[in-house]
Amino acid sequence: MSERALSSALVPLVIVIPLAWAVLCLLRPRHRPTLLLWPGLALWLIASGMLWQHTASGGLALHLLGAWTEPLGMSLRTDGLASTMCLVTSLVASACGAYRLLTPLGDEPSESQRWFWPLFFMLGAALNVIWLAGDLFNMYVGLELLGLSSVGLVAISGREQALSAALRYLLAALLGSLAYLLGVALLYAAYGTLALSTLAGTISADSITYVALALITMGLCLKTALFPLHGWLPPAHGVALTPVSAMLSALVVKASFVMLLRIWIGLGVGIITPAFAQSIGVLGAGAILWGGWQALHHADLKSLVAHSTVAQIGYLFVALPLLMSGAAPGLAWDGLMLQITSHAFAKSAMFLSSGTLIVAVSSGRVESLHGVTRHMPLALFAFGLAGVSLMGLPPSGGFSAKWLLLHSALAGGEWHWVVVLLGGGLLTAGYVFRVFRASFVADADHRFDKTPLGWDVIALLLAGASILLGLASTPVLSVMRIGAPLAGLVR
Amino acid sequence: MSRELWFALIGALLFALALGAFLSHTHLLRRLLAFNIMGSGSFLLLVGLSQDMRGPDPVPQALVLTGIVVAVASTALALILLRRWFAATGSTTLPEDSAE
Amino acid sequence: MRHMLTLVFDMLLGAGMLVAAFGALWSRDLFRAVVLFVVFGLLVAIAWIRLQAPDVALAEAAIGAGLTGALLLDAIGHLRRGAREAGASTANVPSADACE
Amino acid sequence: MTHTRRTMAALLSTGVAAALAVAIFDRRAPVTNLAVQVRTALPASGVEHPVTAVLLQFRSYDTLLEIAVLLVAAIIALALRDAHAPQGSQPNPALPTRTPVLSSVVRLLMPVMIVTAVYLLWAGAYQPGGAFQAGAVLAALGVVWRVSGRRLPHSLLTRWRHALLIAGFAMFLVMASAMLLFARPLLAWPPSGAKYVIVAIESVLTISIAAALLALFIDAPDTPSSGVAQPREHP
Repeated sequence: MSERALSSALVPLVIVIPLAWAVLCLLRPRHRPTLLLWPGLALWLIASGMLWQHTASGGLALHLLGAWTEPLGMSLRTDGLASTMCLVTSLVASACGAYRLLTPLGDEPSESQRWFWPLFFMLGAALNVIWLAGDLFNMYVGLELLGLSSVGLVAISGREQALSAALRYLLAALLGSLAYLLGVALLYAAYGTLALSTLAGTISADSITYVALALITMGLCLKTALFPLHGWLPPAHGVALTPVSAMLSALVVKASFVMLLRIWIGLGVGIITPAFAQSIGVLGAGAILWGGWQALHHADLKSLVAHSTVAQIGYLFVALPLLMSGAAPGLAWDGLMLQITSHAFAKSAMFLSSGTLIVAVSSGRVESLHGVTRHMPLALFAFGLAGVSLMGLPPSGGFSAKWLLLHSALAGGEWHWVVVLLGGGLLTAGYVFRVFRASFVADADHRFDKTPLGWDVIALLLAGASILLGLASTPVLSVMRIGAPLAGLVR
Repeated sequence: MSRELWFALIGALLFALALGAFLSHTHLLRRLLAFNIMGSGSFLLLVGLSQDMRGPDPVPQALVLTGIVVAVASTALALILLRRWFAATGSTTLPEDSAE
Repeated sequence: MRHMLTLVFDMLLGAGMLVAAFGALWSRDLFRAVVLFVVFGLLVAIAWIRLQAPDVALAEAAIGAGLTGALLLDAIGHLRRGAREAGASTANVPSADACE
Repeated sequence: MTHTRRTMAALLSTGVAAALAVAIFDRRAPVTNLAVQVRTALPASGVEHPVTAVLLQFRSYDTLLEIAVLLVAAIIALALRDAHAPQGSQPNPALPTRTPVLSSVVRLLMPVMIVTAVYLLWAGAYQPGGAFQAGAVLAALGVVWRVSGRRLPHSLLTRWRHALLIAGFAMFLVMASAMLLFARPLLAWPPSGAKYVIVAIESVLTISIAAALLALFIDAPDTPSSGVAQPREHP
């Protein structure tokens, strides 16, 4: 087999491997098929790593599915964003999977034990489908696969609140994807194609395009839980099993955002007017402030972290106007890319360490964390490191992301974004320190349950990755720029 | 107005009508009915508008087939969750909505 | 003449779809709403034939109207039985809502 | 509150209707015409019916993922069934509505529906029909069977169900990735044997689609006779 052929087979592997493991886990629905799972996670990591390496050295690539060419057929597109997201997905998913494998099953309901893994791998496959998609309808199917497996993972934790959270999540997801689908229907009727690459060349600024774009944007904003459409997120992310919460917050909400980004950029700056982009940015600003404010006031630790996700999503949307109509779109792109990746690592670290703390003190409330400083230093340290990145303190990936966004805003003299970015940082500091303040209270009476050391190691690794992204942002960003249509964005 | 355009228009009206019902109702079963009608509306719009003045197009028809299967899977899943929620609490609305 | 007839048929079909959908979305009795939904599904299947999409018509009749309708009817029966067991006298949400 | 909600809903609904109306009437003929492209590529696809060609050749990737969606829904149904009956008891095999009339109707319907399903599957290669419609008819048969109050064969519900459910997706996935070994893209069927591959996939898919739809129907948790809803009677 030639070198060229091997590399072209690499691209679909990141989808085939998780799908295959979903089937394998179904064939032997044991509670914990360890011998099956470790090789699966390892293979997935290796394939993603090689794919990233391939993109880093070889650049943009297309894998023609069924050997048919677009727009009749479909293809997998590996640009820098797609390959990096595949890599981040495999890293975060493996960490969450390993966390799950180290979890003592105890008295957890049996359905969450038996059926976790097939859904877990389906979720991973769906994410990779979306990162690699270049076709509007394919994105829809990927989004549905992602939505249903997420809802399933939320529901199987079995408790009553999980059911209502899952239902609410499902209804929001269904409404969001229908709005998206209707937009896609209009675009197909107007342009006769579903391939973004074909669409980009023929798009024109008429009213059907605008209506389609508005529907797509609304649907995807609902799916990404952009303020004020975020109501479904905190219950679902708060009630799920800890590794599930981590995957949902770190990866799943990004999928619909990346779709929106691809569609906006694909349609080009001529279609997305500055006012449109600005109004989306304003909602992002609302998310940063509202999510941060809510996180300051929630008694429940996982709710606090979930609201922090609402706020951090806001940064992604604030980056959009800077990207589409700002003076320095290159800086905004870099900042956006770093925000997506560093938040993935930081938020998964934060959820996993929160889960560890909750198990240790046998309570989900922030006030129950008394004395944690002394007894659970590693988990708290991981939480703190993740917090540093979310706040945007140097030298973390979150810092570089926010710094780049700040510079992009300053370049165009858009001071209002600067205020929002700084205010968001302050709010984040507020809720992270809230957890620390509770943990410093000495409480001799408190009992602490033992937690696996592996849990702390995993959370620390993820938190470390989010810091490392700040120190080594240059190589990552140079890959993520591959295939980014930055030239088209500069006016 | 051609036949295709007429059915596309009906599809658009169905979508809007059902959207209103989806947002107004709190009863989960009614919201599911609305979801399904919204789906049918967007499918009609897709095929009707794509085939207007162009004749039959197998691509949107295939998309609709896929969409129908996805819709029935989602509906069935929602019904299963609803039944369990009802069995656990005796309620057919979400807690946030019934509080109103 | 023939053209006129098909025109009238399409008009009536579209209007019928809107009426059935409206009934499915807003009728007070939930059982009746679901029955109207199944009728709606069958009308949509006819619309698919008019749009020269026989594949979709088959799928819509079998899945959209048939299976989804059966699922919804089954769920209603379930909700009603549940509400009866819970007792109508307790005057809480389920009995009032499920049988509405 | 309900009033505000309804007003908002009505406003949004009207807005969407207006926007769609504007969009529908402002439209020009597109540059790309996929219908023509499908017609041109049809001879190379191995099937004669264009919709089947789109589903299992040009956009087979979508179909693969769609089967995955169906599988995920069925998995969740199974998972929540387990939660409801943790002892692994048989999932409510019969409804209490058994009537002689319905029973005889079912006996009559069964062969008709099976024949219809096989016909739909076979016809899909060159005229309307295919795995989805055939699978739906088979599933409908199961539904009618159950609604009539009959028991489904026990082994079908326990031992074989898993295999039937997974077979379609598993086979599709194996076929799709097999060509990767020969340095061909994912989902590239062998050029000479495309027709047979597609027929094989569709046949197995029919069974799995039926199994998945049936799982979604049968595994819906039933009313708890002594469930949580009862304590409310005696507060």
